[in-house]
Amino acid sequence: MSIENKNFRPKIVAFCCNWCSYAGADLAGSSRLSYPADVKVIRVPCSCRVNPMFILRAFEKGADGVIMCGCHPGDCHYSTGNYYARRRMTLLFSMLDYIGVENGRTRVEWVSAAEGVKFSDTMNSFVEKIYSLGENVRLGDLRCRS
Amino acid sequence: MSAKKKQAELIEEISGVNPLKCMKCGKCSASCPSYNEMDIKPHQFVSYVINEDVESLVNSASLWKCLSCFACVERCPRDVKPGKLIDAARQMVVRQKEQTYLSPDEIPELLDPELPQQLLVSAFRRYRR
Amino acid sequence: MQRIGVFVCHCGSNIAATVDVAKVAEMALMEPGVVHAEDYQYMCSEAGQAKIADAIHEKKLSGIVVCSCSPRMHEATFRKAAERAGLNPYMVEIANIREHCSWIHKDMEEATKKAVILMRAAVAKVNLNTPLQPGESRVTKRALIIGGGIAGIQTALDIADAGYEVDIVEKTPSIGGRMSQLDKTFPTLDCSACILTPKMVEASAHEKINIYTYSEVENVSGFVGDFTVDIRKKARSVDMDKCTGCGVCQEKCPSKKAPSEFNRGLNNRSAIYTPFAQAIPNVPVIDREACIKFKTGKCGICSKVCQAGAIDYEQKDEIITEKYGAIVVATGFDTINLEKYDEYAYSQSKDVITSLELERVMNAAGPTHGHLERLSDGKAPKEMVFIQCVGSRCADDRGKPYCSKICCMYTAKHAMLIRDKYPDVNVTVFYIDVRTPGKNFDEFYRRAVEQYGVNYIKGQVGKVIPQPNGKLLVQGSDLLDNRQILKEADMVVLATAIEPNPDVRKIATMLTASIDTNNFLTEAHAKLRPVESPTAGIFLSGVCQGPKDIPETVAQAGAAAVKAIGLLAKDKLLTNPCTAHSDELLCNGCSTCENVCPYGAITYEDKEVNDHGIREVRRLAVVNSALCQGCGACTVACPSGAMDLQGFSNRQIIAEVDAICR
Amino acid sequence: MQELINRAKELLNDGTVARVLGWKAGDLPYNPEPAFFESAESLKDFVYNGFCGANLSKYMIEASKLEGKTLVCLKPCDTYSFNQLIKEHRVDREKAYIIGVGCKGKLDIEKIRNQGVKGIESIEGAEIGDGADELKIQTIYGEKTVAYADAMLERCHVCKGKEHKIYDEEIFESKETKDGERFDEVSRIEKMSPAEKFAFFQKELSKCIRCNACRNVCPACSCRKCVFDSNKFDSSQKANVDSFEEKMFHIIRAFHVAGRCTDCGECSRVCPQGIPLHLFNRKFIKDIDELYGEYQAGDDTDSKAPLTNYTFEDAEPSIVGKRG
Amino acid sequence: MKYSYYPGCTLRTKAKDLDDYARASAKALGFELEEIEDWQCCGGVYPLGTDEIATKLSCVRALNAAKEKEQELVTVCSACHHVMKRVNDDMKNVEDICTRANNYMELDEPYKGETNVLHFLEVLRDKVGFDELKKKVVNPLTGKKIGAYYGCLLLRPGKVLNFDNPENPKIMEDFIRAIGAEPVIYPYRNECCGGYISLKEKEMAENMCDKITESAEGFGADMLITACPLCMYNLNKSSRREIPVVYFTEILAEALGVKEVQA
Repeated sequence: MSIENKNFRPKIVAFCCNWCSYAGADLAGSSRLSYPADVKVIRVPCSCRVNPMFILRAFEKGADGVIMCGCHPGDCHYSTGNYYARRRMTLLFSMLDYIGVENGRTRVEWVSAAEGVKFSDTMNSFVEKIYSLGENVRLGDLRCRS
Repeated sequence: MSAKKKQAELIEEISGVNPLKCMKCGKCSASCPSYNEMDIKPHQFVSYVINEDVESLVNSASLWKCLSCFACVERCPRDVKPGKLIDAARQMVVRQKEQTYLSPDEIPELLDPELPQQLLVSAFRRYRR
Repeated sequence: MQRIGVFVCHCGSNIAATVDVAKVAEMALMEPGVVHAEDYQYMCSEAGQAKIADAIHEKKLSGIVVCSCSPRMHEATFRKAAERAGLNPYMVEIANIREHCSWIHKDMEEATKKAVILMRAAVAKVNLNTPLQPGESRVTKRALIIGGGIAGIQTALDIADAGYEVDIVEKTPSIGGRMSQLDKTFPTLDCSACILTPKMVEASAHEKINIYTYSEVENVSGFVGDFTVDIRKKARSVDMDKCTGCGVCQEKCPSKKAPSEFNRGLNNRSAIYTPFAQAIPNVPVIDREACIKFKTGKCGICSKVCQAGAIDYEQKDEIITEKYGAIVVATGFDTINLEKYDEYAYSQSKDVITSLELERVMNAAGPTHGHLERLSDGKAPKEMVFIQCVGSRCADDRGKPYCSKICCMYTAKHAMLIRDKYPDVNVTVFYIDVRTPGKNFDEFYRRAVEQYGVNYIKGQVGKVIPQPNGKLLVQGSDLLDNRQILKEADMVVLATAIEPNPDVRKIATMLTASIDTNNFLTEAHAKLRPVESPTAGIFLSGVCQGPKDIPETVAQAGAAAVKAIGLLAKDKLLTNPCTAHSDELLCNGCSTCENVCPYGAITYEDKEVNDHGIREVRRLAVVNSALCQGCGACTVACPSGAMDLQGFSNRQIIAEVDAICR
Repeated sequence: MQELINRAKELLNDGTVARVLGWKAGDLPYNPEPAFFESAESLKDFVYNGFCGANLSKYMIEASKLEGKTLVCLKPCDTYSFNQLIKEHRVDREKAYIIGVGCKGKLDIEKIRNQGVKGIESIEGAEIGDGADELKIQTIYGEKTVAYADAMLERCHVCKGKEHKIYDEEIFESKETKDGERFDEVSRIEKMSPAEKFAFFQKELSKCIRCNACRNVCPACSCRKCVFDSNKFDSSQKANVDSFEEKMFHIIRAFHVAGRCTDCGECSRVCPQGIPLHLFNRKFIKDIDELYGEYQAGDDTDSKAPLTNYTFEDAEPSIVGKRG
Repeated sequence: MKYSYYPGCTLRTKAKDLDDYARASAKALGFELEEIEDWQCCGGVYPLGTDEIATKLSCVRALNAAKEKEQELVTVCSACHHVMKRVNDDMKNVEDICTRANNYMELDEPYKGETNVLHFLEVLRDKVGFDELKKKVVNPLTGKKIGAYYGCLLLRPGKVLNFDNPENPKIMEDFIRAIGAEPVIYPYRNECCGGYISLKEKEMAENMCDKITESAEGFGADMLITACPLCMYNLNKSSRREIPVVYFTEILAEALGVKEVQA
């Protein structure tokens, strides 16, 4: 297993909504709160723009973890977007868990524009989790041709 | 977890009440027909649970004065239901052996020929294990 | 294939100290579509922007990636720079290598690697960018105000003073709203009518304001800047032009048994009536349910006594269709129904009344002509008890979970007025908390206690017990003295919770304005956009948005007016081009997208399509780009992938994902 | 069955309907297939028996575009699909004359074969009028009997009920066939370790030949053009079979129909490889029931679907890890 | 119409009147009360801890017996009615209690709160109808001023019992009107009589009962009716006033002209 692989550097995709979480990530940056460079942020207008296909796509292309951040429920810039996102992600994550993909590889966190600390803490803990899980070998091909 | 905390959690579990919902309006105490007989008043029940002092609650006279008439339960605007808390406290007492408010010896003198079964049964449920 | 230029900013040493910017530029040249790459000290400076413009011209660039600070910082700057150089601004993407890279990483090699990946993702996205044009839509320079209370009147006056036409639609026969029912107002105790009536007159006399009373909004279509509204003018049975407002008809009307809405049903009115003496317009309406002529065909007295010949039994409802650029909702509130609070004996005793009823009792034009007396027997009370928070702050479905906000202050007002006018009447207030934030508010409440001797008891009342002798026994708590109180009272006044006018749900549906679980209209942003609905062009004024007192209502009414004026002042609206767009050939017409759109921007139309030679009429989703705000909820809900978001398309995001995971 | 044919003839003759959508006998006793009948005479081939498992709702999408009404035979479970299609504006209620046909459980030829019955010549006991207790099968090796329940499709063991959710008239009695719990199998998998789960699905899904039978039969998969066939989600040309959609096919498909799938079980019925595809859909249904309140797609035509709805207090996605 | 009938222990002994008159009236009104076999005492009070199961089982048995007969379950005693409805509510809505109770019961088919529990008064209101009852009255109690005494157990908790408005009930008043008498509405009609407290704290119960009877008399009541043997006992025993208290079934039987027949 790659857990022992010292050279393992995970690929981690973070979807951040433009209004809260992306701004929270910016704040983490301007506050110089570091987190591992393995995390790469993709900006979306709202967490409800994140299609489960994007997440599956990331895993298929070799991502080891995918995290989605949005405004706290109740604070969505578009009022209701994150409520839909919450249901979609809950069901998707549950399905991934069901087919045996380690639950730790997916996460949703609500990060406001003021929560730079939370953003950095979240990314640190998520990356740590992915390191502990090692390389993603299960979700490359769901049809599971070996 | 401390024993006190455990007791407080137990009482919340038995009663199904979340004492933190209370806004201290006092409508329970305003509704209680046994208010004047009670040492700890209905609106104070929640504080004893929150402060993890279930012992005082369990040893209070109020325990045996509450009629379970549900006036406080019906009217509580916060869905706290202090009557359920006191019921739960009473349960904690009667579930411990020997901890009963009514001993078999005192029953005969309390009886009167017209007394309905219902009274005895319900008193037993409340007073004894 | 795009021709992409990549510009890597040093940001002084902010980026360059941790990221090898030259290396990023060098790597960029290896990306597909990239024909130009350079790095520079400060890309956002004039010189930096000039470099971008030069490259656009020289290398005929079709797309730009700037590797710099956050797009939230300078995306607009670079887009404008590109636009000046003749490139569509939406062909510019930013790779955030400062906040998301150089500032949080220390190791140069690692940071450079990440910066390269972020650059690649941006390049991959730009490769799929298409030029976007903001749309334009026209603005009808006319505002509609729904509700003619103080909120609606104030908003109308402010908009009209700015020079725009305003229509007020009011459901009842007169404007004035709840405020016209109040006797005195806190914290100054001036008479409500004295400050409201001049505003009503001003509104009715204003050349830019047109008032439809006894009218309701029936249908709304269109969108920001261009709403079309149907207004139902209910048959008044009185000709507005002929009526002189002499009032003889009301005097002579033989049917005088209809409960007076204005006096909260505490007394009766005639079938032909104006709600109150200062009503505007001063033209009565016939309540057809109470009118003998309408019920039996006989009578017609009002018609006989009307010298102006204004009575018209044949009048019909009329539908007026009008266009508006902005709509302000000012539908106000009512008190909740008390049937679930029978422990307070409201339905059992006439002497238990709501605070709003007390306003009418205290008012000179009210059912008791302003004398404080019991409604059961007309006797003057000696003991009055006020109960606070009746139905407010309630966790179950009997009442409302929120604080009604105005009760603490009006109760202090009532208590003070009674103690002032009837010093021999004792006043007791049972309260849970006294909440008086506001200028001069706590001072006001303290005056009630200290100067007027109002007896405040902390504790709720459990039950009001009518006594055989006609008195009311109030059983309450005194939490501070830890005792249960039994107090005999002559009258009990309930500070009844307020709720949004029940009609607001219907109106919100027509406007596609969102509404919360308590039926209050939702604001676009709780903190930063408190007078706008998330639906563009809809503004909120007064209690329809949340409990508030008169000064707050007037302030918000003004704010709503300013927002509406800001919209009406524009000749055209530029719309955000990053909106959803449906591919007609893929659309199933299933309505899923419509169900998640918070703006009502998606409608369905039957359209003819040519699907690879097959011509047929299909039910298709159509996005109104003037309404769409670009959240993308619909794009994920769409099962066939027909719905996509411009500027953040599925393929663009997937290209970013691929670039990052490469 | 004759009763149904007679009624269909009546409706054709009096012009109420222009055609009949039902099942036509196949070349074998156990493979009837969906068919349109345009005339009274053509109804001679009409069959309705235990092997008429096919859900005809989806055919009504095309039939809704035709002139005149179509008589469609719907079993109780099919009516859910029809309702769902109405909700999604994919079929026109006015264009359908629905005969709710009774159902005594539908049969799975594989289950019969698995009991060692080979060389089938004829089958007795599968008619709707029969008691549905036992099948008498004439084979080239002689007569065999199989208990009806042992030959039933999986979905009939967890039947949603005998009620037609929508119909113009009803014909034939239905029989209660439910003898299992719908979510038992899902629960069993949920209890496995991640490695076991993965092994289970790897084994099942590796059988997939991407024939699209599941997608083609699914009434929820009614898109004019499937995302798997469009280039909306892929930046590259998708020539090779290892494309993204290819690899994630079943999970994406399940997600696309989540909240819309009525659990009609057609996907599993038609899979030539016998993959229990319903286990994906049912997992979503189970989660939706547990997290957002019980919801049965197709129960009605106007309720809000779980994925286009929300409450402020919805569970957070982290619940997935906490549930264990 | 046939209902399953759960009399409860008090009705077997001290409150025989309540039971006998109920049966006789039912017969006169054309419905039958079929007593459940081998019923056991409901316990008199709803089990106080939400975690108690064993104490709820006697009710579940009775409820299930009614379910098996596909009948609704009728009670007359306020206390049985109270306990029965609340246990049934648990079985219907509290999954944990339902599962655990069924684990004890070992029924062929688990009981999930399917039975509808009715108080005799609800049968009169919702099944027979007070208008219909009025037609069957042969001895209208004209001129009688009767106060209804509800007590707690019939009404609260309102959401579970769903019997009547707990703060301003009217079912008994409507009943009184139906049998030709005049109802007296007085505010203490839903206040507690002291309940079981009269066993040990006589004085408390006395104070409470006095308030009730004083209020009722103050508003002009000649007599009180109740559905609860314990209320009956307390009001008779603990109140220092003389106002007569009878079971509602007794005046019902009287109005229907079947009082003497059965007695």
